[in-house]
Amino acid sequence: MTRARTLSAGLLSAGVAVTLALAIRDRPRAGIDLAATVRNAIPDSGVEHDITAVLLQFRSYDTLLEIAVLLVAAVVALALRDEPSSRTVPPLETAEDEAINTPLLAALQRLLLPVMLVTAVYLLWAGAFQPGGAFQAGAVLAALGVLWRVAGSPLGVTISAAWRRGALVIGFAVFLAAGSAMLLLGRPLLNWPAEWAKIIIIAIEFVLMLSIAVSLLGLFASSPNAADQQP
Amino acid sequence: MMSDALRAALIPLVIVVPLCWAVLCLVQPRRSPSLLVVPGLLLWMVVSLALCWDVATTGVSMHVLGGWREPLGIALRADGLAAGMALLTALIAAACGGYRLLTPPTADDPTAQRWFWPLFFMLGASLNAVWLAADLFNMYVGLELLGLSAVGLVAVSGSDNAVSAALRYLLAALLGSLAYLLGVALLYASYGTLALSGLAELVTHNTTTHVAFALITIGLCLKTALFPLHGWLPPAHGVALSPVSALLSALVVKASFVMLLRIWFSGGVGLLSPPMAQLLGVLGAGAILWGGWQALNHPDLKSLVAHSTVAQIGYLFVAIPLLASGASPGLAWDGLMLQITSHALAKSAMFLASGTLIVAVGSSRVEDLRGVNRHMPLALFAFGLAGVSLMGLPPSGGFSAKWLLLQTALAGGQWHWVATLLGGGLLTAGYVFRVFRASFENSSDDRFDHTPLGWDVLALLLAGASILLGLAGSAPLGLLRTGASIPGLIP
Amino acid sequence: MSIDLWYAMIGGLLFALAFGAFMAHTHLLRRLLAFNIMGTGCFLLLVGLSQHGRGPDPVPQALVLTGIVVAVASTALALVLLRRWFAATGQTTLPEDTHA
Amino acid sequence: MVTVVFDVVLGTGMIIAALGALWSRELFRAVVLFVVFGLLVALAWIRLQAPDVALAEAAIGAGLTGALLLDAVGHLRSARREERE
Repeated sequence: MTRARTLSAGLLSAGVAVTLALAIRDRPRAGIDLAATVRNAIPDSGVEHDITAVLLQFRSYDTLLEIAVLLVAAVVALALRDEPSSRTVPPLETAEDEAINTPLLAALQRLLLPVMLVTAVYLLWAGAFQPGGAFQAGAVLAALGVLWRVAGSPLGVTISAAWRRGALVIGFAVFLAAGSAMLLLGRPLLNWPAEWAKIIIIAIEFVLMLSIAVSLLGLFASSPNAADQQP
Repeated sequence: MMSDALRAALIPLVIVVPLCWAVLCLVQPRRSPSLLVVPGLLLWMVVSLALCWDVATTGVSMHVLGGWREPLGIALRADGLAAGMALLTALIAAACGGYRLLTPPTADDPTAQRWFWPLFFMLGASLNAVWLAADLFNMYVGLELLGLSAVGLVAVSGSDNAVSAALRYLLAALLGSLAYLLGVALLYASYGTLALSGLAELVTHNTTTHVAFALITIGLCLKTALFPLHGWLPPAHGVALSPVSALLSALVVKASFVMLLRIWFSGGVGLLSPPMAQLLGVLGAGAILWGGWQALNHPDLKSLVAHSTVAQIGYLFVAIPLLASGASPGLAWDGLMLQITSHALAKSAMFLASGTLIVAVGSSRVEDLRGVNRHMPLALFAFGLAGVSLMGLPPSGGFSAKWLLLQTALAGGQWHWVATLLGGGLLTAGYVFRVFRASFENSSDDRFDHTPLGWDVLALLLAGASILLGLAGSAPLGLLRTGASIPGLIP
Repeated sequence: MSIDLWYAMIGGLLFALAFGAFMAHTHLLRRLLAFNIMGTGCFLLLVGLSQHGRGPDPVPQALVLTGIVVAVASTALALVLLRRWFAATGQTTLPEDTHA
Repeated sequence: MVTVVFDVVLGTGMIIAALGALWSRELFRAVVLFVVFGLLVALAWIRLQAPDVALAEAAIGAGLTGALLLDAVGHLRSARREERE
């Protein structure tokens, strides 16, 4: 890092800070009260929790594309892992790795596993009424997977590549299929029939949780080096 | 006769069809790809054609996603620009997909084939999502999907250079989207809506709004690779697989530019001040000259073509002050639309032809093209036709584009753009002829690899379409004017 | 000053600081750290400034949830590429920045 | 009053943690500070009455991103160590 680079970065940073400060100070307070609009529309949405309603009803199309983003990232990660690199650094058993494989961790893991599973399912279920939902539940499941992987699979279960790919894609595929099915019924894309909205949303959240967990875990586990450690 | 339900479904179908094929290609990778991919490309084309037909005959239409109206929900808006770009996307994607399908299998193919197609269809879907978007945050998500798919496609070609180019591309894309998102945050905090149409009604002149638009503009210019923010483009477009380079240069950089057009002219109506417009134009002029000069001097063929993209993007930005001046907005709009479309066709043709030449010669250096004229006449002809359009020689689409822009500049008394447009044409001629001079040099070396005839046909079709735009431009221009929101423009 | 405005200002400051670091660093991992902090700053500004004087608003909160997932996907993708690049060349910076 | 002090302390803490994450000489330390930063931000989200975001920030922003980055730092380090030997 050269002095000139640091200096110009500092100047840029200061410039951005001042500009943003001015922008925040002079913010006009015109416009729409969208929060009130959301509140009024909640009864029609089929879910009680406002954020879930925004994510899976009002702006569900954004969420669909967001899951696509996650899927793309996971696909690229898998693609780069598959390809044989020209000069791969050999896998190493580092000091940190050894330290991690302790009986303590294994015990912790055995204890945490059911707790985290329950937490994930609770978060998913809670999402319809209160904070929680597919993303948080998926992240907890992914964390579970990370823990599982770091200490070696305690249950001796390994999942085949085809299954993993299926789990990766199922959230997006179900979401897309359900949304497109509405087109066949002559409705707009992602326009759930009111009486079915709740059940559809919960079903989608469930598969989304699975796929989010598998994608996040896949991103974690599919670095080129980590691939070498897997059977 | 189309039923009303089908007509209403056309807008989302343009996005849903490629999304479905992305999923299908992901879960069924072992199948021979053509069986799956070709029907997908055809269906995609049919849906895009139907959408164009619908917009051309009945005008702008909206699709209210989820049945939730703006500002609560998100709508897709199919105007002429969106429908036209969707059709262009389908055409170029079909050509690039066909080129890829005709590529003879090589050692690294199983993995490359398997992961290429899901990303390819995701890229197509995200392009269509951006063309049809009418919501600031939805545009952000669409742009991120586009960026990550594009980076992925650059990376899957697998070489070390591809990885570093993909990383550089990714960093630029991420920085660009963050600047954009920060601008959107300021706008939402100010006006409480994300819908472009809603914003247009509320927006006023104040510091926050100006800062927001500046951030959005900087972010999108970085993503469009406007000089001097273009550094990431030549490595990424130069190192990717040729059909990927073609898609990136023809369409992906245009996505952020179209967003910029929509945000300035549909969202922030009346906000674009003349000095700001002139600044964008000056940067565009810089791009034309700098990109042209770099292309003139680069030893590598695909990097030459990539630098040519930097230069041709400059023309898009030169059109902005011409549009904003309002002297003859119809001419400026038509010129800009022709520049977008004819460059997309010509540049994809040029990348496909370059890819063919590189495979035949076995080297990517321009000077190694010696003697290629006798062995690869069709590929070279396609390259030349595309070059004619890029230079702006009659009767090509590129000529009409530059001619219209020139006329607007003269009509508005903006003489300084005239010199830039002419200088840019000369530089383009320079780098195209550089390739030809190298190709026509005699060589005793006869060791050229065989390439599929289909490759040449696809490149020729695209280059021919780019020329044809100059001869029969009125129908597409009529479509592209539908619903355009430029002050003073008569649709 | 409301709580919302306070955190919006913190968000703006975080964005500016992290942006400086993003431009100054060449080490790719450090640039990713900076990118993530910039993103967080942006999210805080979005929610804080939107809620300032208006009360809790689920829309920007939902947008931030989307943004967080997009950010982690981008970070993870960048890390995969970075590891690949490191495995191939032993470098943690991009070739253009090595001599800068 | 107490909450005002809390907000001031939390905001300052976020800035300090961010500065540490951005400018620590040692990369490992920078990433650990990033995780700390993420947890502080999760608290800020609660103050902004955004418990959903707080959960996501703690689980994804701090937790998962932190794990990813730590994993990468460990990888870079171990490879470096190997080179030296």
